[in-house]
Amino acid sequence: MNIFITILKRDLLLAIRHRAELLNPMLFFVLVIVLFQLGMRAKPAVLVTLAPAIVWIAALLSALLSLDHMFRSDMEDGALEQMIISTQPTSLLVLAKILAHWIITGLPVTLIAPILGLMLGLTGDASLILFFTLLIGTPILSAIGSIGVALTVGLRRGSVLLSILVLPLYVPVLIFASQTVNTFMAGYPIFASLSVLMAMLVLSLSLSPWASSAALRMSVS
Amino acid sequence: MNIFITILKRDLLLAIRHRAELLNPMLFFVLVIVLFQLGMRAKPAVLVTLAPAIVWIAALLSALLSLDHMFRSDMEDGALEQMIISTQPTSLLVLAKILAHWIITGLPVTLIAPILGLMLGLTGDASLILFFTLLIGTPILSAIGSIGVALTVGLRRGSVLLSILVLPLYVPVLIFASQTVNTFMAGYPIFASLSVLMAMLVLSLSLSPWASSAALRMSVS
Amino acid sequence: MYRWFHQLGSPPTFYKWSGQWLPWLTFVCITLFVVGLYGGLVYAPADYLQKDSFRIIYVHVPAAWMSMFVYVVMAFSGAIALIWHIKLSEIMMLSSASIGASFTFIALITGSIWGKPTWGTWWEWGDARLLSELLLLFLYIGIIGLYSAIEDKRKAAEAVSILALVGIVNIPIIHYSVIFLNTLHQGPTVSKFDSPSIETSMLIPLLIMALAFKLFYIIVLLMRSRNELLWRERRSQWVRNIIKGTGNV
Amino acid sequence: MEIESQPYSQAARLGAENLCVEKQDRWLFQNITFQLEPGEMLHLRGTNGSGKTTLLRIVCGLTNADQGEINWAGKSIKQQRDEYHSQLSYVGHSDGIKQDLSVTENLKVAAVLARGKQQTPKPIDIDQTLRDMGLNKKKDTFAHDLSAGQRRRLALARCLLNDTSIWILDEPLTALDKHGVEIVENMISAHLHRNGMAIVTSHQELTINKDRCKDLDLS
Amino acid sequence: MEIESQPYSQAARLGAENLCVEKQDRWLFQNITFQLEPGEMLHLRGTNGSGKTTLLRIVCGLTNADQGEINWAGKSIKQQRDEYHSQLSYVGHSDGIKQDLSVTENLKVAAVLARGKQQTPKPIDIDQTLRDMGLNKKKDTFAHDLSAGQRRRLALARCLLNDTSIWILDEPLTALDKHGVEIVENMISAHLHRNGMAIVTSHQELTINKDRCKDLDLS
Ligand code: HEM
Ligand SMILES: Nc1ncnc2c1ncn2[C@@H]1O[C@H](COP(=O)(O)OP(=O)(O)OP(=O)(O)O)[C@@H](O)[C@H]1O
Ligand SMILES: Nc1ncnc2c1ncn2[C@@H]1O[C@H](COP(=O)(O)OP(=O)(O)OP(=O)(O)O)[C@@H](O)[C@H]1O
Ligand SMILES: [Mg+2]
Ligand SMILES: [Mg+2]
Repeated sequence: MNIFITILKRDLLLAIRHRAELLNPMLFFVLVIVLFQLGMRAKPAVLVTLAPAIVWIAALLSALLSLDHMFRSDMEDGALEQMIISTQPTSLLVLAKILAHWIITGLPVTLIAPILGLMLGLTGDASLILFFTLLIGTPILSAIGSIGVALTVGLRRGSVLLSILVLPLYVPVLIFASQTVNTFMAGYPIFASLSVLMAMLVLSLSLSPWASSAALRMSVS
Repeated sequence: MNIFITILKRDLLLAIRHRAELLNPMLFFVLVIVLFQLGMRAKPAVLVTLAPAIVWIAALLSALLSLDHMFRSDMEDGALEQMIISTQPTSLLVLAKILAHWIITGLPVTLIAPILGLMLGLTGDASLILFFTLLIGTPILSAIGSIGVALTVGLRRGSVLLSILVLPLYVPVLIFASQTVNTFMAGYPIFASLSVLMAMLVLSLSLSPWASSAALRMSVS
Repeated sequence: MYRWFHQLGSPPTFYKWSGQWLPWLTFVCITLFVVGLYGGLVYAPADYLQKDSFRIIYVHVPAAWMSMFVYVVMAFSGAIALIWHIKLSEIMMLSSASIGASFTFIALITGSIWGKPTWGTWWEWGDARLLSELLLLFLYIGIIGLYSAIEDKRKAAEAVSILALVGIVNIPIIHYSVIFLNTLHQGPTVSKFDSPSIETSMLIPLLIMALAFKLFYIIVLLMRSRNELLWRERRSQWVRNIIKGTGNV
Repeated sequence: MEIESQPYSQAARLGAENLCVEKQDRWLFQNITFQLEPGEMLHLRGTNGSGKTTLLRIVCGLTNADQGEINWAGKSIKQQRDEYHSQLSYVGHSDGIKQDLSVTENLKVAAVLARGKQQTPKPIDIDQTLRDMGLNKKKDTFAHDLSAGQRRRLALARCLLNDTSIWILDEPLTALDKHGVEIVENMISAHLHRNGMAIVTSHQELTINKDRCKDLDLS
Repeated sequence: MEIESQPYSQAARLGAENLCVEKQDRWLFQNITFQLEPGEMLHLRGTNGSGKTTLLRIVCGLTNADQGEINWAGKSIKQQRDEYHSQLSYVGHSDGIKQDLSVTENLKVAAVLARGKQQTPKPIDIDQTLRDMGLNKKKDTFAHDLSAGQRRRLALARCLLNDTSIWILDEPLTALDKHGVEIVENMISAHLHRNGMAIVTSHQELTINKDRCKDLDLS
């Protein structure tokens, strides 16, 4: 566990050192949503139905944009080699990095989402459900994303290839989550879809560290 | 001019070397549009009115995502220093890099947009207008973007900060361009808004090389 | 079992074995295609609702089935390559990717060609099945893209195996989402072609075509694998023997 | 210099058998074989591009050779990754330093990675190591403000701190001034004296006791 | 080795006057003054972190000193950036090589950057330069497949090809084998012989004619 905490602390420290980083996923998120509003100029009635999707797409893009940082800088300065030849299981390191990535990008977005939901015209309850889907869903994005980054980090300019790899894996999360909010707004029970999301979370958190660490070994060699 | 062509060729060559790269902004663009559809599941009637905005936001994000490559790798391996101490005016180099960035990201997106427009339910004429706004508008994105990258390239993890700097400058382009298409679809003349776009293009292409090269000198020192 | 596996996994044996089988397979495959196409395009009666446009089913459905089947094959051989380091299954996986992508592409194209007369639109965004097929295409593209982007091909193969495995976890998820979403939102189309029980005279050619497609896949797979195998082993003795035209494999 | 002086408890013989590596259809090197006993150093020589870095990465288990194996304590390292890595420190061309952490923070992370379940290093250890490497004045400087030579010293400090019996050093003298070179030489000598092992590439000569030093020339 | 041998036409005196640089409220160095005539070399010495790299970057005009100025041909370089830069080649710690271009492509781009309006280098020039640097077999290799020493040679090849009278080299001998060191020494000697100037940092000794060599110690 010592190592888990050390790497977690290290990654958070590195993020805080560039103070702007801490704020940025959130700011980016807000900006994307504002862009939608500006570009679309949709009527409030239409907007409400689109709101969950807009928020979720913004969250997804925000995660995607910051994904590349997860391993690339460690790769470039040789820190990744050092991690791989360390005594510690690489998958534990990866898990720490996934958690750090989530704290830096997913958590702020999750926290601010209900407010944006209200701004887009959602009811208080619907905003709360939106919040819960993000709370369960954003860690999945970080976990699945780690596999994509680990696979592409050896390439010098892999960040766009990364999107192609990761987006198809993100789509189910997006669909289920925005569907959940819509279902709720339509007045149906959402227990089933929330439990599917939970299952995805458990699955991705338990499998992706292994896949990522295998991919990392490959990328470094 | 020799130098302009050399740098242009070099950047395109670097992009082609990762063959996937050439295809990717386009693919990314398609993916973003698909995401929208998935998340929203909007009705065709609603979709048509949103189409120009969706295409434009996707183009904007696609430009934004690839912006960071413009100078960062040159910074990291010292090639930027070499450019600055070269005999050639830095602004000419920057102009070549802007053009290269546009050819790699803006042009493919522009070319594929009419087809996507049709898929989203636009009429043939409206798709054509969409194409023209992209043709005029995407170079503006590359030009303005270059200033943002030049300012942030000295920071180690500036890519999210970059979005924050650049997005507000992109907003006017987005608004005018999607407005143009909407105006056209509503049956009004669009000459005025197209000429505003043209003016933006001329302005950004003539000013941004200077601003960027000053910013680069600052970033390197 | 393991020994048999291992022996077949040895390149020269595989090369010899596949060389013997290929002509037979090709023969059977062509026969099936001829029979199936005749049955489908000529023998089967025209649908009373869709007229002759339904006949595209004989390409669309087999291609759609194959697109998923190939992915599963690919992921399994990827797993075998990762765990037991059997070169041959690595090659199988790599050769499968572009074949699978082609099947997916064909399913999408024929589907939307079919959609135009039946649904009146090329593409229906709301439908989960179309969507999952599109995502499958993206998965394939991702795999091919990753393979071509990594220069060291041994590393690339490893990377692709991992990706294929991860992708397969995604397939049941996509599948579930189809069922799940449709119970909520009555999909406007899916019910249309799921329920009608198909007439035997239409079904049999369809099954024959499906078999023909499967054989076609196996044939292309074998040919591509042999090709790749020769290239990879180009410096080993048995390949040299083949090139020289002397000696047995 | 005060470096710990008890012999390493886990020192064991390290060897390579018939290593072959191929790059673009040509052999980079073939049939490289060596044996290293505790207390010995291998000076790897060779012209530029002869494959020294490649060989070192194979010894670390970072890359695989096309043929051949690395053995440690009588077994292939692939069968005992974790034990082997717990005895290994590697300093390569790229030094694994985080630019945005201070010198001390960098060392702390490195130590936890290397030691794992054992305790984290005491502040005294880190201070001592920094003093040994002549970095004591830069304790709280961010790594990106260090000069090239200072950065190299920081990378090398890991070996001292980690207390491992196998050191793999790729051109450790790069960018070091005369005093720095001396520090590294003393550091290696003391390490060998404690029954440690080292594999070092360097185009400059190292003044190390010849008895303990084997040579291998790749060119 | 066949290096061009006509003297440089634009060689002129290069000097620094009272350079002072401050880092975090302390002087890194103060009042550095030197004069370099055509045909002379300055060997910059100093311990790790004494400010050599910083000084070189100031001489190149990449950074500004807190006080003092660099003069060339009697004028401050700030007033004549373009002429000055057309006479300057700089090889720093990071070598400005694009990993995704082949060796030849890298050189071509570098040459156009340096020569500008004059013609692009003929293929023969590039071949000759590569042969001089011992890279002729790697002509079409991608730079990221080069070894550390080969990469250094490629960076140094720029100086030969660019045909400039001022060379600023930061630790040119890093990662070079014995043969490589010889090549660089001959290269510099020939350059001085043609009335060129060089400012070089190196912790190793350079065997260059002592008459042409000035020393400056920063530590
Ligand atoms: C772009 C449009 C389309 C796509 C991407 C598509 C995709 C697919 C896929 C993936 C399957 C295999 C499903 C499975 O085995 O689970 C399938 C089966 C099938 N499709 Fe399509 N399809 C499209 C359009 C159509 C249209 C327009 C029709 C006819 C109205 C149609 C009729 C069928 C039928 C009858 C099956 C077999 C169903 C079964 O296995 O029970 N498809 N399609
Ligand atoms: N993908 C590749 N294609 C062709 N050649 C390659 C490839 N990768 C590496 N090489 C060659 O293999 C050699 C790698 O050598 P390595 O980096 O191990 O050298 P080294 O002995 O450490 O040299 P140096 O003293 O310069 O550090 C180089 O000659 C390089 O050109
Ligand atoms: N922002 C900063 N804050 C504090 N100190 C700094 C900062 N930037 C640089 N320094 C210090 O200034 C010096 C920079 O030295 P420089 O890189 O010029 O050294 P050098 O003589 O080239 O050394 P080497 O031989 O190691 O290459 C170092 O001592 C470094 O710690
Ligand atoms: Mg090396
Ligand atoms: Mg220096």
